[in-house]
This record gives sequence, C-alpha cells and structure tokens, in this order.
Amino acid sequence: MKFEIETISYLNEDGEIRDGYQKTISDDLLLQAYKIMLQTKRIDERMVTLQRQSIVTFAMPSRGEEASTVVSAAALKPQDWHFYQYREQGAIFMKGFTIQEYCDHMLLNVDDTAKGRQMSNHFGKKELNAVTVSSTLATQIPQAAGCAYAQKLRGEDAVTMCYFAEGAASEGDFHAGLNMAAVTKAPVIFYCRNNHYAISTPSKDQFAGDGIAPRGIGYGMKTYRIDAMDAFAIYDTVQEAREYCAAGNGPVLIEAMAYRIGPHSTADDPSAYRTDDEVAKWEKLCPIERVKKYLIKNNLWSEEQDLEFYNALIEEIEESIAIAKAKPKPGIDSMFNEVYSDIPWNLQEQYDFLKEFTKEESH
Amino acid sequence: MKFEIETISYLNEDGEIRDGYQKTISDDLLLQAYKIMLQTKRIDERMVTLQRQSIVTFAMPSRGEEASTVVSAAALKPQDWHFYQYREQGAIFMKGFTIQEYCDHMLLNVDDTAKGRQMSNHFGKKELNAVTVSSTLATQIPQAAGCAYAQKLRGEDAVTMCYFAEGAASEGDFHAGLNMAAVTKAPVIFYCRNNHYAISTPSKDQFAGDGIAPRGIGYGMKTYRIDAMDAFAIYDTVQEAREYCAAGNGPVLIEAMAYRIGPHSTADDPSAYRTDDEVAKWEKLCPIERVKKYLIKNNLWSEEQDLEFYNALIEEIEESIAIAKAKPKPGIDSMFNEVYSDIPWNLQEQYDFLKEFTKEESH
Amino acid sequence: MKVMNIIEAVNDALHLEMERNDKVVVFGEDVGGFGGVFRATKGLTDRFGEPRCFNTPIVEQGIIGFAMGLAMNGFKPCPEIQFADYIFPAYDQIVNEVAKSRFRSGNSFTAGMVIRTPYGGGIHGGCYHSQSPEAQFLHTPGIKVVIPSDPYEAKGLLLASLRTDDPILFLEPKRIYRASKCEVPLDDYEIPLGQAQVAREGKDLTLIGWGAQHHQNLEAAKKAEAMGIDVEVLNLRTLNPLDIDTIIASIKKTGKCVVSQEAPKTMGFAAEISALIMEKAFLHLEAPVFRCCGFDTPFANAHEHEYMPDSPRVIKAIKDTYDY
Amino acid sequence: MKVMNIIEAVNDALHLEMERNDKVVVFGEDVGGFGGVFRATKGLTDRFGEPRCFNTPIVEQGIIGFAMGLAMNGFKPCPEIQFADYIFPAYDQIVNEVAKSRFRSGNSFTAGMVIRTPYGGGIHGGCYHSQSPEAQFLHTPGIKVVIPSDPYEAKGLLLASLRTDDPILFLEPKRIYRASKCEVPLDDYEIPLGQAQVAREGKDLTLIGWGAQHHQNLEAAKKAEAMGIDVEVLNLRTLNPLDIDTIIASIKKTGKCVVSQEAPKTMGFAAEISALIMEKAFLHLEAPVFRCCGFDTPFANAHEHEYMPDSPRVIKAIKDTYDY
Ligand SMILES: Cc1ncc(C[n+]2csc(CCOP(=O)(O)OP(=O)(O)O)c2C)c(N)n1
Ligand SMILES: Cc1ncc(C[n+]2csc(CCOP(=O)(O)OP(=O)(O)O)c2C)c(N)n1
Ligand SMILES: [Mg+2]
Ligand SMILES: [Mg+2]
Repeated sequence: MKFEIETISYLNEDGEIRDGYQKTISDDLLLQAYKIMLQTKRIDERMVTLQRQSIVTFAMPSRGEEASTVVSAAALKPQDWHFYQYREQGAIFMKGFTIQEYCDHMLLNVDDTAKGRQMSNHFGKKELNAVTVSSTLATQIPQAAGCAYAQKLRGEDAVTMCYFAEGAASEGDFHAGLNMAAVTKAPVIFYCRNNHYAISTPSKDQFAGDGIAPRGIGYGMKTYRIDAMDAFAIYDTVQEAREYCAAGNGPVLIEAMAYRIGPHSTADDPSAYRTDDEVAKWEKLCPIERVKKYLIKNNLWSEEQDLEFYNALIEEIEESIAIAKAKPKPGIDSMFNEVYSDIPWNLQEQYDFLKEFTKEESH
Repeated sequence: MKFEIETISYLNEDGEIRDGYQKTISDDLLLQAYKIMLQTKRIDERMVTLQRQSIVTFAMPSRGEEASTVVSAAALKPQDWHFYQYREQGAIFMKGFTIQEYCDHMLLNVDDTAKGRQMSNHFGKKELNAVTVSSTLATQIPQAAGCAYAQKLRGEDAVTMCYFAEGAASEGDFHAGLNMAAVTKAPVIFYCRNNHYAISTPSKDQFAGDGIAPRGIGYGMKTYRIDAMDAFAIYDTVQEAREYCAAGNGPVLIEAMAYRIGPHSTADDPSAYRTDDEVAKWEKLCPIERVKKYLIKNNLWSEEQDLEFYNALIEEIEESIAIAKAKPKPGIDSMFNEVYSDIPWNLQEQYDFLKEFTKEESH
Repeated sequence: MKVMNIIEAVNDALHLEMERNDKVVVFGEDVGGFGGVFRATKGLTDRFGEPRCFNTPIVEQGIIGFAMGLAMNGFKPCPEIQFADYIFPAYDQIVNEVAKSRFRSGNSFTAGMVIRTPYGGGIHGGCYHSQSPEAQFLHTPGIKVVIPSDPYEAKGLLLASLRTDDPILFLEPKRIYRASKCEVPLDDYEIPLGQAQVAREGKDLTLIGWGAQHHQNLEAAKKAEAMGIDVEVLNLRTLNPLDIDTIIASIKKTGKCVVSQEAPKTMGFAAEISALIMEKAFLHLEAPVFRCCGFDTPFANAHEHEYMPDSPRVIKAIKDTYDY
Repeated sequence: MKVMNIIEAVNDALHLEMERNDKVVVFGEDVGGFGGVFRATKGLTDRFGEPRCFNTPIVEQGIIGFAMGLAMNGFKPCPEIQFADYIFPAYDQIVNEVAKSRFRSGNSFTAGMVIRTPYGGGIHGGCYHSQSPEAQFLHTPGIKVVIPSDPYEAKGLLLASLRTDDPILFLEPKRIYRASKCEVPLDDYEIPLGQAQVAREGKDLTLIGWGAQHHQNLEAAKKAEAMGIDVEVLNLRTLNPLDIDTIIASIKKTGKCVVSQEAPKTMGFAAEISALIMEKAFLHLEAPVFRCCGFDTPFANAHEHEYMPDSPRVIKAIKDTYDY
C-alpha cells in the first residue's frame, strides 16, 4: 500500500547534466526558451515597479517558475490549447503573446485583449488558443477537460495544457476535472505547479499526502513528478506526455516542483509568513541560471551575447510600456456590449443612461 | 508507480472462514447484527410493496449491502456519530433506530423525526448522533470532517462514521472532505459503499482508476478495501479503523465492495440497464446467508430459531406499519416553524394567511 | 403534427438538432444509454454514438466546467442536470465562469450552451426534488433563462436556445413532463427567445406566470371569468431577456396585476417584475402588483399541496387585487 | 472607546467572543498565523491556539461543509471566505445544506454559524474581487444576511450574529475596511439583528441602503439638502430579517423612495424592497420607488468608477424621484 513517485531531474544548479542523459530539446528551441525566460523575469520585475508607481494596479511575479512555465510551453505545438491559473505569463510568451500585447493588457488600455474588463495579469488570446485567465481558482481544470474532449471529437493532433498550482488543487473542481478527463480519455496534460505556497499557506496546511502526484494514480492517470527548476526534465516530460495524450491514451498529470520566490502578488508581503533564508536557498537553484550555464558550457551562448540580448530586451520592454501608457482606456460601450451575443433592452437603457449622465456630470 | 490494494476477506459464501482467521466479533454481537440484517432486508421488501400501494411515496432498498451497513455500525460505539448517504437504514437500525421510528418516518406522519419535511428514506435521530439524511449527494463528507474535528477539539473517545457510495465519490465535496479531514487529522472513517452502480451508471463511467481506495493514499490517509459481503472483514476493519482514528492518527478510508442487488429506488427499473444474470451472480454471494451458515455451523443458531425469529419480526413490522398509518400527518405550523430559530414577520404573515385560506377553502 | 408530452418534445428537439448540427453534444448523469432518469435523452446514444451522448460521473461542477471547455473550443454542449435542486454545486461554474466568459475575455472565448434541468414541486420530492431556482440565476448578467410550459414550447424554445450563442438555463417543468400534451409539429421550428405569449386576452387584470404555474394561472383565469373578472394571462417563456413591452402594454390596458410563481416569495422573480411595473407604469396602476407565490420556507414534503400557489390561491389573489 | 477601522472592529469582536465562548472556531484560507489577507483574524491563532484558528486548504465548499459539521456537533464556527466572489463554490453547501438543516432534520441538527466575507467593488478588483452577492442568498429560506456599514456596527452586529443560533452571512464592505473609522466601545455590546438604523431623519424622501453604499447615500442626502430636499436615510444593517416596519413607517411619512445598491439592478435586493413597499404602502406612494444600482453587467475593472452608483448618481435618483 506504499509507492514512490520519483522526481525526474537531469540538469543541476551548475548547468551539468546527469550521467548518460541525452538532451532532446533542440539547441535553437533551448536558446529561444532561455530568452523568453529572461524576458519573463525582466517583465515581472518591471510590473512590480510599475505597480508601486500606480501605473499598473496589480501584478503576480513568477520568479522561480520561469522554466516551469516557459519550457513546458516550448514542448507543445501551436495548435495545442493552454488554460492558465495566472502565474504562467512565461507560457503565453512562449506561445507567441508579444511584449506589447502583454503591456497593453497589464495597463488595461484599449488594446487589452480582455478590453480592460478584468484585473491585470489575466492574459489570454483567442488566436493563440490561449484561454483568458479567470481569477476563480481551479475552474479551468474541468474546462480544460472539456476543451480536450472537443479535440478528441474532432480527431485533431492537438492536446490541451492545463496549468494550475498546488493550492488550487484543493478545490472541488480539481477532482471534477481530473476524473472527467480520465473517464472520457480526453487529451489533456494537467500541469500542477507545486511552488510550496498558496499566498501565506504552506503545503503542510494544504494537504497531508505526498504532494499532488499520487492523486493522479487514484484517477488511473499516467503521472509524473519533475524538478521544475530543470528545463530538460520539464521539456522531456511534457513532450512525452503530449505524445501519450495525442495518441489517444487519455490524460496525464505532471507535478512540477518549484518554489514561489517572489511575493504572491503586489498585494502580498511574504516576510509575514516565511524567512529570507528559506527563499535564499531556492534562489540558488535558479532555473534560468542553470540553462545559461549549460548554454555557455556547451558554447551555444556567451556572456557577451547575453548582455547584448538583455540590453535590447530592456529597451523593447520600456518602449512597449511607453506605448501602452499612451493608449487610452476602453470606452464605456465596452461595459455593456459582449455581456450577451446581443444587447437586451435593460442594458441598452443603462448604457443610454450612463452616456447621458456622464455628459451631464462633465458640465 | 504501481501499487496494489488488496481486498480483505475472511468469510466465504458457504459460511466458512479463511484458514487461520480468528473471529473478533463476539457471538452475541454477531447474532444481534444478523437479526438486524434480516430486519433490514424484510423492511426494505415491505417498503417497496407499500410504495406500489401508494402508502409510502418512495423507498431505497439496500439488498446486498445489509452486512456492509449493519456490521460496520456494529463495530462502532454509541457515542460515535453517523453521517449517511441514504441506503444505510441497516446502520441506523444497528445504532438503535426502532422499527416504529422507521415506519413513522417512511410514512411521513406526525411522529417522523424529520416532521414530514423530507422525502421518505431520509432518516436520522439526534439522540443517536445519527445525522438526518439529505438528498444532495456527498455534502455530508466535508460535514463529517467538521463533526469529527469537533470530537477532536473536545478530546472525546468518539469518531465520526461517514457513509457514502462510489457515485457520490465523484462530487467535489468528496475531495473537499477527505483532504480537509486529512489536514486537520479529524477522527473520521470514510466508508465508501462501492456497489458498482449509481442509478444506471456503471463504475466504468464513474471513474477510470482502480476504484475509490487509491484516492485515500493520495490524501496520505490510511486506506483499506474490504469484501463487504463478508461480515467479518467489515467488522475487523472498521474496528481497527476506529481505534486508529480515536487514537488521534487522523482519518481512514474504507472501500467496501458490494453490489446493489435491488433497484436504485422505487422509481427505478434496473432491467433497462443491466442483465438478470449479473444480478443473480451477486445474489448468490448474499452477505446475510453467509452469516447464517456460519452461525448454524458453529451451533450459535438453528433453522428453528431462525424461523421463530423471522415470524416475530414480520409481526412487529406489520404492527408498526399499522400504527404508523393510523397517525395523522404533521400540522401546517410545521411548514413555518424551525426555518429559523425564531419566526420572522414574513413567515408569520404567510402562516396566518394559510390558516385563514385553508379555513375559507374548506367552507 | 403529433401529440407529444414535454419529454417527447424535448427528445424530438434533441434528435433534430443533433442531426442538423454535429457540434451538439449531450451529457449528464445517467444521460447516456439509459436516456436519463426522465428519459429525455433516450435513443440519442444509439443514434449518434457515445461520443456525442454520454454518461458523466456525478459531479455537477465538472459537468458544467466540461461543457464550458467544449463550448470555448467550438462545440454546442447541452448538459443535463438531473434535478434543478442539484445545480448548485455547479453554481460557481455557471455564474462566475459560463455567464462571464464572453465579457471578461473580450469576446474571445464564448460559452454558448443549453443547460437543461427539470425543476419545480408537486412530485413528492421534498426539500431536494422540488425547488424552482430561476431567481437565483437572474441576478447574474450573461446567462439567459428559458422556461417552456408545454410540449409545443418545449420543442420550439429548445431549438431556438440551441441556436443562440449564449449560455442558457433551460428549466423544464417536471410536474407536467407527461401530463402536459399537445400537438407538436414534426418539422423544425423555433419560438423566438425574449417574447412572452399572451395566452388569454382580458381587460380587467394582468396575470403573469411561467412554466408549470402558467397552467394554474389559466385555470384561475377561467374561474375568474365566471366571477366577472376578465383576466389577461401572460406566459413569459423567457425570463431573461424579459419581454417588458408585452408586460407594460398589458398593464396599461388593465391597471392591475398578479404575478404568480412557485418559488418562495422573497426575492423571487415576481419581485423584479413588480418593481419594473412600478417603474414603467406607475401612473397606470390601480392596485399594487400582487405576488402569489410559494412560501418563504424550504419545500416540505408532507405539505406540498399546501405549499403550492395553485389555482385557488391565484383566484384569491385575483379577487383581492381586483377589489382593491 | 477607541477609534477603530472595520478590520480592527471585526478583529476585536472575534477576540472578545472567542474569549467568552470556547465553542467559537475561526478558519479559512490564510486565516491562521498570517491572519487573513485583510488581517481580520490577526492574533487569534497566537491567542487561542491553532486548533481554534487555522488555515484551511483552498476549498470553499469544504470550508462551509466542515463548518456545518462543527455546528451540528455543538460548536460555533466562524469561517471566512477570502472574497465574496469566491463564495459560489460553497453555494450548494450554503443554500441546500446549511440553510435547510434545522428545518429538514425536524430541528434535530442546526447549523448556526457566521460566514464572514469581504464584498463589494471599488478596489480595482475586476470581475472577481468586486461582487456584491447578497441578493443571491436572500431567496433561500433559513439563512440570515447581515451587512455592517462602519466599525461600530461591525463589532456590534458581529457579536450579535455570533450569539444567534442561525446561519448568518456576514458581508463586510471591503472598500471601506480601513477608510471607515469611528469610536468603538472596548466592552461587549450587541446591535440587534433585524433593526434598521434611521441614519438621518427627513420628510421628503426615503433613501434606503446598506454596507458601503450607505456612505454614498449619506453624502447624497447632505447634497440634496442644499437643493431643498429633505431626505430620510435608512441603513438596513440586516437584510434578512428585514426591518419592514421602519421602512414602511418612513414611506408613509415621505411618500417617495430611492433604494440604492452596488449590485446589478436586475433581481438585486432593491427589487424586493420595491415590491414590498408597493404591497404595503401603495396608497402612500407619490412616485414609483426608484432603484439606483450597479449595471446589469459583470464588474469591468477599467470602468469601476462608472459602474458604481456613487453619490452623484444617487443625487440624480433623488431629484428625479422628488420631481416625479
Ligand atoms: C475560488 C477561489 N478561492 C480563493 C481565491 C483567492 N486566492 C487567489 S490565489 C490564492 C492562492 C493560490 O495558491 P496556488 O494555487 O498554490 O497558486 P500560486 O499562487 O502558488 O501560484 C488564493 C487563495 C481565488 N482566487 N479563487
Ligand atoms: C448533488 C446530487 N446530484 C445528483 C443526485 C441524483 N442522484 C441521487 S442518487 C444518485 C446515484 C448515486 O449513486 P451512488 O453514490 O453510487 O450510491 P448508490 O445509489 O449506489 O447507493 C444520483 C445521481 C443527487 N441526489 N445529488
Ligand atoms: Mg502555490
Ligand atoms: Mg453506487
């Protein structure tokens, strides 16, 4: 009545691979993922600053989980769908969401894909099959199962990637989604970012078992646990999972072990519930540094190239922020349309009232 | 990444025990449980007939699961709490609910413990710590965790028994309840009656894994699977689980394997979704017969005693039904009181209206 | 034309639309081969295969979440919730997710679906097989609510619903599932959403209802005629969007109104109708709008007869309002 | 007496009642050592130990179900739902289980508890940190709904709620959690449930509100005075049971009424109040009851200012109703 779920790990903190490991990710893709990880880290930092300056109202940095999000997305195909929790900006960047699109969203301007209707950090884009984030935890899990079932009905070579974290895995919707996917053999990868905290709540208050992975076995589901500070473990596992799903074998659960190095969000102060020492320990395991070391050791990248790339990146980000700042916010019509496929009389009445009232008030 | 959960079984269809098995249930208690099983079976049969005669409106027979419900309850103590799904009349009989109380409930008369407010087959009694059944599936699971946490806070020698079945285990509340109990180390026994069907839905459409038991492991919970047609396996396991819980070790999950031999309820026609052959196979495994054979083989009971007991039982049941039939239904005041701890003005207004209106109409 | 009951009409509409639109997928508890506990989905698995009509595990929040994923990815799910009383585990998925999806995603991900579920009292169902939860969904922008009152409406409204790109809660009056019978065209037809039916014209008082209650209202109107009160009966059919024009036109004619619903009075949809009528026709009102409703209690099994706002209670409401 | 904000007043009440009644247990997401994301439960774990104030897993349906089990077995749970927008996964446990438990068990198993949750817009919360869901609970018999509007009320109503043997939804106006400050007695006191406060007397028009909106109403009433309209302002404090006597007495005096709520207009609690006023004071009404509310849309982040029925909109409603 006991079993072990091993943690898959190939690349260590010094950028060295385990004996006998054969890298499967191409050099090009690895480099691209590395760049997106740097981009994610830099944008996260900037958004935190912009929040302090009241330019954005809210941000959720993903420090520590850049490989987990970016490289998992790198192992997927463009036709695959993504469902996010919220801390997966890295994944949507990898999928093709541009820096400008991200800034427009974060600043909730007229070009925000969500039309300024949600909080910041609720990205998404239809053309990318990247489903818009919703704040309600875990609701995307059964939705991802249904989306994957649609792919199965169509017989497509496509899978659904469902991101969520260990705290959200306590919700009833987690159970609902995993069980329904297992029963319907829907091609979905449930990718659980176990980052040890849910706001202030440590894992020991979240569950009593050995993490999230053993639950997969309970649903009769193929299950992996990976070191999610290790780009190679992530890539190989997600690729394997994708093949397994796409071949019609049903869903997969991956528990991706990392750590939320930053605060939960710009509204959070983690010093109230954990020590700097604990954080420092994880900082040292940085998933981006590992890849950088590997790249340099293997002559795929150099410090000079790195500096050059980083400077250009900073410039692009600042430009995008400036452009985003200059754009107006959406008009008040965006409050009333797209609630339904049409505009019923009560919304029309209310829109007319507000237009008139705003005019009156401005006199 | 594989594991096996064995099915505990001691007593076979011929009333013979497994080599080396040492019975732990006392002869007296075994005989008492046997009688309650017979009582359960007989009352179930009668209620089905009474429903056809429109004397009761609804019943849910427990044929096949008499040992599962009765003997599991026999392994518990009076101070323990029970939460039911609905097919556990055997358990509440064992806990002390009388035949008369049951009939008053089934006929929804003035002496129904639920005051005629619910459907039939929704038994419960405060003085027994036997929580009134609610139709909504699985809601009792997190409630049982909370109830057990209350026992823990008081430091009582008491546990909570939470019955539910394999279909209900798909609900979000299942996940909620088991995880919360595990984290709070609440002394609750989750007793899952896996009877292979949820109305018409066979287990293969309910879950893809190896039943319910493996999920317990996922929550870090002590877990058993038992042959629930076998009184001894049930008794020993529940006793062991009770001790484990009461000692402060946290919750236990037991998957009790049986079969729903009868229809889901008096509103159901199982011939539309399964074969007679399948049912007949399970009939032969009858959990009551096994105990009878054991008792007789071991000179604890005889066919004559059996007949005598059964005739007296029939008589008592018929008398109780007759008495229940003769009692009036609750008054209309019972529609309006006990919605709250007091009666707010709107309910008073509505009660006054109805009294007046009923008077007017009867003229 | 064929005489059908409501179950048959629903079943007919589902067959027709699944034939016409291969994106329609039907699922829910016991909905597959068995055809659902009320047999509304009977024959669909045989005809269209298990991938398009199947049993789900018992998990309403999962059923609706799953439906939303299908809808976002281009399908038209028609999930069944076995009883309306069991829709509440899915309440979050419905009000927070399904209803808001189009809006919050900037029109990117829509969740058009038809959630079918039997509702209402009168079948000895006690607290949990009797509720009429329409009001609990009408405060949430983004979801439309449709309630047929007979087989003709059931088919026509269900077809129209399945062709509307919005989430729709389709409440079926289970008490009259088999009792309500009428001629139903075998062909394709739609009853447009958002249009109330003037089921009976009258000049003295407007009586508003929906679903099973509409039949109590018709009966009451007939009896009221004998007492010299000429009642106009409106059958709403769609609660959101509400056909406010038909309601207000009727009030302007009659000056008096009774709204009748099975659900508890407080915060039932009758409250919204009453408030709207006051806002839009205050000067035409000759008496307060009367709400003839279920009581503000859970649904007590032993007293379901007393609980229901049946035609005698509606008649009393009509008289009291007429005589105001 | 001490000047407190609402958070401090809630925290003070919890300390006081946990000291007085060892059956009170507090729990929820991040509620333990950290003291909750708004810090309302700060210090409770230190003072009373982890068994009586603790973190739960993130599962609202579990939190409320767990609370119900505790309540049935003699405790007085005070669970926190982190944001009112996240109460919906627990909707089934609340409306089907907690609310109906006393009734359906024949008074055997009661579920007295106080569910605390921050609600309302105005903190840049978008669709899911802004909702005002009171109306979604007021149709359900068995659950009382209490909403304080300032620190004095927060403490007095919370203490009264914790001593009432019914399930209570206690909605805290998070926008003014820190902004609303006043003197609060350090001693024990209760504000009785079911009694509205006449926050301002007036003779021309009755203005009804609750929670954060009450402050917009007070401001509007002050401005209306300058325009020569003498507004009576009612602060409901308890939505169920509703203090109908105070409302009707005021309407009989003024003949005019505006009800103002943050939640979407359709099927908000203003509808019920409007319908009740018509039923009970029709002949005193000189104008239709006006509902000044949030719009029938999800809560759009970029336009939360435009969404809110703030004092300028209330003033317009007052003027329009007064001039009717
Ligand atoms: C249904 C619901 N309940 C509560 C919240 C509030 N909340 C937002 S994030 C969060 C913690 C989530 O932790 P985890 O899933 O581990 O994700 P992480 O932040 O670590 O990436 C909580 C409780 C919510 N958004 N939705
Ligand atoms: C929340 C909820 N959903 C659906 C139902 C309808 N329903 C009643 S019993 C049942 C099947 C339950 O099957 P299982 O849990 O296996 O119990 P069994 O009948 O086999 O004892 C269903 C779907 C319900 N009562 N509650
Ligand atoms: Mg986490
Ligand atoms: Mg079963």
